[in-house]
Amino acid sequence: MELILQNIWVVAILPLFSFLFIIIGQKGFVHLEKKISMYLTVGVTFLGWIFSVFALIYAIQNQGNPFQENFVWMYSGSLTFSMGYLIDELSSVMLFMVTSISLLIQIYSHSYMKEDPSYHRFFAYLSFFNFAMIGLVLSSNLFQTYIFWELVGLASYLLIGFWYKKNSASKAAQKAFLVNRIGDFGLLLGIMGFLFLSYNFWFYEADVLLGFSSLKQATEVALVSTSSKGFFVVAFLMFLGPVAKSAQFPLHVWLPDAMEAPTPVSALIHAATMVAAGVFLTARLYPIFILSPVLMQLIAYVGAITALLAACMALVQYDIKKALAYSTCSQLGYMFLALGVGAYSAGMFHLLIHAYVKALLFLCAGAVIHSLSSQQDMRYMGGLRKQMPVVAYTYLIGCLSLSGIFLSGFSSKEQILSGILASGNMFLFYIALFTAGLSAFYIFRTYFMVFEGKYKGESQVEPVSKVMSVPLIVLAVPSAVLGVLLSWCFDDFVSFGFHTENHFVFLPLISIVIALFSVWLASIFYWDKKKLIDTELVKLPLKSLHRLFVEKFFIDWFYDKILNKIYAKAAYVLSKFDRFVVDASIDITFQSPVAAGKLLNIVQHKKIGAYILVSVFLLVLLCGFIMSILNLIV
Amino acid sequence: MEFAADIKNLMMPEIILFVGALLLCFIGILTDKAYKRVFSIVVLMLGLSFLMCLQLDTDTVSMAFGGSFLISKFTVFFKELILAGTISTIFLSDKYIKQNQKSVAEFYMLLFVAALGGMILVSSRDFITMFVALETLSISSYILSGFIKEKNSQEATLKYLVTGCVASAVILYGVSLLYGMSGSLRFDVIFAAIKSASMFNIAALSGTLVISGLCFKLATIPFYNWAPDVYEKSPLAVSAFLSTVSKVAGFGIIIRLVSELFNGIWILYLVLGLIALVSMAIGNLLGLCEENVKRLMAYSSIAHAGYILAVLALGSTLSLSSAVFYIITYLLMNFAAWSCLEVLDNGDGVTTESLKGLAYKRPVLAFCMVSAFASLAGLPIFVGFFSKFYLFQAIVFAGFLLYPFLCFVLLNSLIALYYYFKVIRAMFDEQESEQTVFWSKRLAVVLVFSTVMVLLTGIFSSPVITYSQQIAQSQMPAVIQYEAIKGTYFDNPRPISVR
Amino acid sequence: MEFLNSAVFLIFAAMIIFSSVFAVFAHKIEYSVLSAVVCFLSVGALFLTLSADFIGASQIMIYGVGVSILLAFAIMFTGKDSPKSLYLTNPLRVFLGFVLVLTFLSVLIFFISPVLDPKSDGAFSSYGSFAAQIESIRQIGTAKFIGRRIFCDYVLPFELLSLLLLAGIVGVGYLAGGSKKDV
Amino acid sequence: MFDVTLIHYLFLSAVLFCVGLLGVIVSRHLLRVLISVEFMLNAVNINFVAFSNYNDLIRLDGHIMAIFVMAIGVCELAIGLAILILVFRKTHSVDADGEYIEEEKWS
Repeated sequence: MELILQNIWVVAILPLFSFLFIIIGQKGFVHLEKKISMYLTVGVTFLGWIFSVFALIYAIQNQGNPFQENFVWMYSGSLTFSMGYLIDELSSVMLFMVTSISLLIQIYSHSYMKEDPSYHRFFAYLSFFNFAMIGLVLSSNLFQTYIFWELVGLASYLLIGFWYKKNSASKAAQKAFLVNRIGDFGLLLGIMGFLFLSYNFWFYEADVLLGFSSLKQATEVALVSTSSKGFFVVAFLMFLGPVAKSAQFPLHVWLPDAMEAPTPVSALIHAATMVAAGVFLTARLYPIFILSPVLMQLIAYVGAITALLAACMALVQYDIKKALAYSTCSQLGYMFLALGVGAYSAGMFHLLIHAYVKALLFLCAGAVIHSLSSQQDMRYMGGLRKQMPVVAYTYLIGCLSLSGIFLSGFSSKEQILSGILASGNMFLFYIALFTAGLSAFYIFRTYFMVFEGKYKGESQVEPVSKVMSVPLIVLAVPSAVLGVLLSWCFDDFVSFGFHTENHFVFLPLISIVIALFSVWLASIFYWDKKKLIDTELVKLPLKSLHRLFVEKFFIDWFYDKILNKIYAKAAYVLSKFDRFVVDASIDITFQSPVAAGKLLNIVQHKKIGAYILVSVFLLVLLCGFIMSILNLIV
Repeated sequence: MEFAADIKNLMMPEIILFVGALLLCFIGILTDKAYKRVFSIVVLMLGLSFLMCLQLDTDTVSMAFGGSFLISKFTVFFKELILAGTISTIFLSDKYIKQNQKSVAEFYMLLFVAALGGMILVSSRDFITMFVALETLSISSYILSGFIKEKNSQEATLKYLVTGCVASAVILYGVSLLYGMSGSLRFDVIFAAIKSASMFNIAALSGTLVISGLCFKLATIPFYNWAPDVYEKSPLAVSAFLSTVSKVAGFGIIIRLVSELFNGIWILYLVLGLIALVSMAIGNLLGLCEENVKRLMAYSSIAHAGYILAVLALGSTLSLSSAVFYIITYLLMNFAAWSCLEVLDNGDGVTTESLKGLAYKRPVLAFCMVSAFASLAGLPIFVGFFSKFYLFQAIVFAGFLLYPFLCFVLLNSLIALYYYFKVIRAMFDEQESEQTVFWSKRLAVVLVFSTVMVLLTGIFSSPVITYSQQIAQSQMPAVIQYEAIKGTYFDNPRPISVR
Repeated sequence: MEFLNSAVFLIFAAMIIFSSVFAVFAHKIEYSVLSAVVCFLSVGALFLTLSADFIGASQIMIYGVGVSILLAFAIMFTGKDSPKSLYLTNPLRVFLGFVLVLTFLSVLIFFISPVLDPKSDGAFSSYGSFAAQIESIRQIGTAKFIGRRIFCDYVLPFELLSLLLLAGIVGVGYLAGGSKKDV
Repeated sequence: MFDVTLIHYLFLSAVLFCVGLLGVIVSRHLLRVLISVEFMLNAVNINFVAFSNYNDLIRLDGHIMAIFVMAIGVCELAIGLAILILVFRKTHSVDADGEYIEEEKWS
């Protein structure tokens, strides 16, 4: 046990090696046998999964007694930056989740990407993502977290722009990268500010710089050294990182566009793991955030707004992946809402359940898209239940779970709702309840449009391969039962020192009733209608609302038009400045060394006597230097 | 008896090399066909010598030959570096040896003699030993650099020789003045004489002369001119040897001289700083217009020696440790680069033109090359970044008065980026040019080992920096903390503790 | 005696300087070598005035005999080249060389000249004691003492020197011995 | 006349050293370059022996150094001559600024 835990860094390092191996041998030895990169990636991830099981067992056995090991990575003056790994309840759960989902998705991708010419590159990137994500989960201090945070962003960028020849894909990748930069920059500033505030603690008392295990004491030190406003600013900056990475309002705009990536990537990175890293980091930084009540309120409201807006936008999407992406946004908002009102373990529980459910849904969507030869528009689907029953039933399980009807999602959602209720903020509670209804509506909307009714598309429906359906079935199991199994004990396992005990008797009943009502409503609108109901919906007084949803609340428009205009003006001025001042000066500064080098090259004339002449000149220079100094000083 | 025991205990590495050199001399006389067998003997001997270095007791400072030979942690460390570099050179010279099988024993013998000279140089404690060891290193380097007889490499060798002779005459002039002041050639006696007698000026002059002359070994100003020609024309393994092992020996003796002998002459730190600044500027500027990669390596090595001297000029433990770290990493990076070039060199030299399209044709080799050059340029995740980082850090911690100095060094490393990137960019050029490559197992060993080390120490640099801190600490009693702001530079120098 | 001492010094100093300058600026390389030999011999003689009998003798033997023969052989090898074309380099470099070397000389003299000042004690002062040994040196010469010193204290550089000379022989043999292809 | 003291020897050696340095810079004949180097070494030897005579007649370090300098100087000279002969064989010239070294003529 000890041995395994001590060597758990292998889990993070091995994917890096497999990445390097595949990238280097991409055109050489790997190319000979196509499956070699898949076997390598999957094997490494499988190993990681086994390790994660042990880590989980350790964490269950030793609650409140995390295992951590650190080594010095570099010295910077009086500070030493460490690298290390920390295995506690949170990270072991995350590690298990990440490795298991990514294992299944990698198996799935083999079938999905079979015909793609860049098969090896895909697996190399997946390995790289695994390296970064596992490193992020295991990291023992904030500094290391930041490094892997950036690496995860890089992996996401690479994978969104995987089909980089497609214009939209490369644009989406850029957008994701740019939006994430805002958050990352905020996070970096926040970390630096926090380090600055609690410098004395890290310098004199802690052994690991910015270590998570001593974050609590450091926060107390930081609180003493500044006003509550200053502390809020630092914590807010740190919170910007999770906001961007988890696609929360107002930085959520990148996530729907990120669906340009291959579907397995959407499932793995932009639904299950990476976007959840924001929630994970918020949970890690909980000792800091919880001491700033204003920020906690902010987190809750950001979560609530995102949950509501994203759910509304998901109502009107015709692209199946985009609908799921908005759903992801919405669910992540739910988690932030939970964290914001103090329902720590409920939020993490929802994170776990949602990861499996959303991975399942995405993989099903991917299977549908794959067999309809890349058709993503739901208006050209329908009635696929008969052609692909496995996909349909697993998707149904996912839908039920997500909308909180008895399956896993029910327990996590119910915990969140009761947590909000316990906090006493009824406004947020109503929003959450309303959003729960909306989510049941939109997810069954997709189900009905895709799997029920008649087939409206033109292309041939290809059967789903077995390699694809196995991960679906495997994922359906935790999606269905995990919540029920864990609902009684997760609260004790992953918690932040307090529990939300208040169980309102009618709450489960209310939420289930609302969900069932929504499903019924969705079935009215979307089940087996010959012509699309939306056209009629538009004629209703809801027209303007519909427009609002379709236009994504004009957020993208706002960014595009307003910001772009201001930005373009500024950029124009700056470009002039750039051309006539910066460029010119750079040209001069660049040309001058080159000219100096050429001049020196003339002196470098390759003759013995001249060499010695130069040497004597320099010697005389040195002697003159010491003479001048001596005459001045002595 | 004690004398013999001393020698046996303390000088085993040198004795092995001595015996090896004699043996190789006989082999060279007796037979011309020793190519295959002699390699293993040579590597075995060097390895044995390395092991002997490792088992030396370095916790205490000990001496042999009446105090003219010093064994301390610091000197033994430099000996290990020299031996490791020599072993790498021997692996690297495989291609040359295959082409000139008849002169293999002579070649190895001269390498042995040069390494022996370097080893005795770093642990010498009087000027006679130092001078003889220095000349041993130099003269065998002269011969080695002219070892290709078929091509026009002799002019370069002659330049090297004449420059070297002038440099050693300059050193000797400085030494003679020191001798005149103190009446002895022993470091400790001269140190005491400098302290007691009020001959600061002449000590400063002679120190400047000695250090300038030793800069010939480092290829920094005033004697830097020979480096490009010699690196270009001599066998590539010899260029690698000159740019690494011979420099390491030079650094070893300069650090020891500055810390043990010229301890009280603060002006020499300024001289070192000036030498560093000018030589990094010259190296980097000359590198800008260079197309031949071997010559480029020479300019780069001039600049790198400048960086190391710059950090030595600060004279604190921190700076010494970062200098030691820089030397270690410099060795690794240079061997990575040279072994790539050796693989690529088809006899006409490697130019940026001939590197075009390498990344597409031979990605592995290009990867090694990129990592070596990016590391030399000081980019992150490669070890060169950390050596630069610690260098800048040492300068920052030396006080805000040195910020202009820091800016200059930063500017220089920025300029240097350009020519390293020129090489890297050429490899990714779409136009492909013909490249014939040469692989051999021995060459691949150096290439893979140094590249892996460059990457590995780039990610985990802390063990190496901890080790170099220990080395610096062991030399610390002789190094004076540089207190730039107070102005009381070296009022209380501590003489080295000798048992 | 005093007069003789200074006269001898002056004569040899003048010979050294003149012959060395002539060796550098002579039109023909033969003259140059000859005057260099004169210079070496004068230096040897100068050593004798400094009660350095062993060094003086070595100087005369090594430089006056060995080196001059070596140089003579070198001239014989390379004598076909017309000597007049190889006189001096281009005037600019000669001028710059003069300027720089004179500057360097003045720097050296600037630093050395405090020795002239009789008040500067300590640095270059004589030891005074050990009169007996100095007396014996004056009588039987320095060879015995030098030998003892070399074989006791400086045996390490001596041994290293032997290896160095061996390496030099091997190297010269390899370099000048004609490439093995030709044979 | 005057008293011959240490300083005279030092001046003499400084002058000889600089003449050697000048010779290295201005000579075109390679042989002369090598001879000039020997002048420099001889100058240093004068320094050593003079200092030894005035300062250190007990341990004779200067004398020993002079012997080593002589040996090594001759060794360097021999190697220089060997290379010179090699150069001569290739190019039939012993010009230090020769055209064979490079085409560009720098004044």
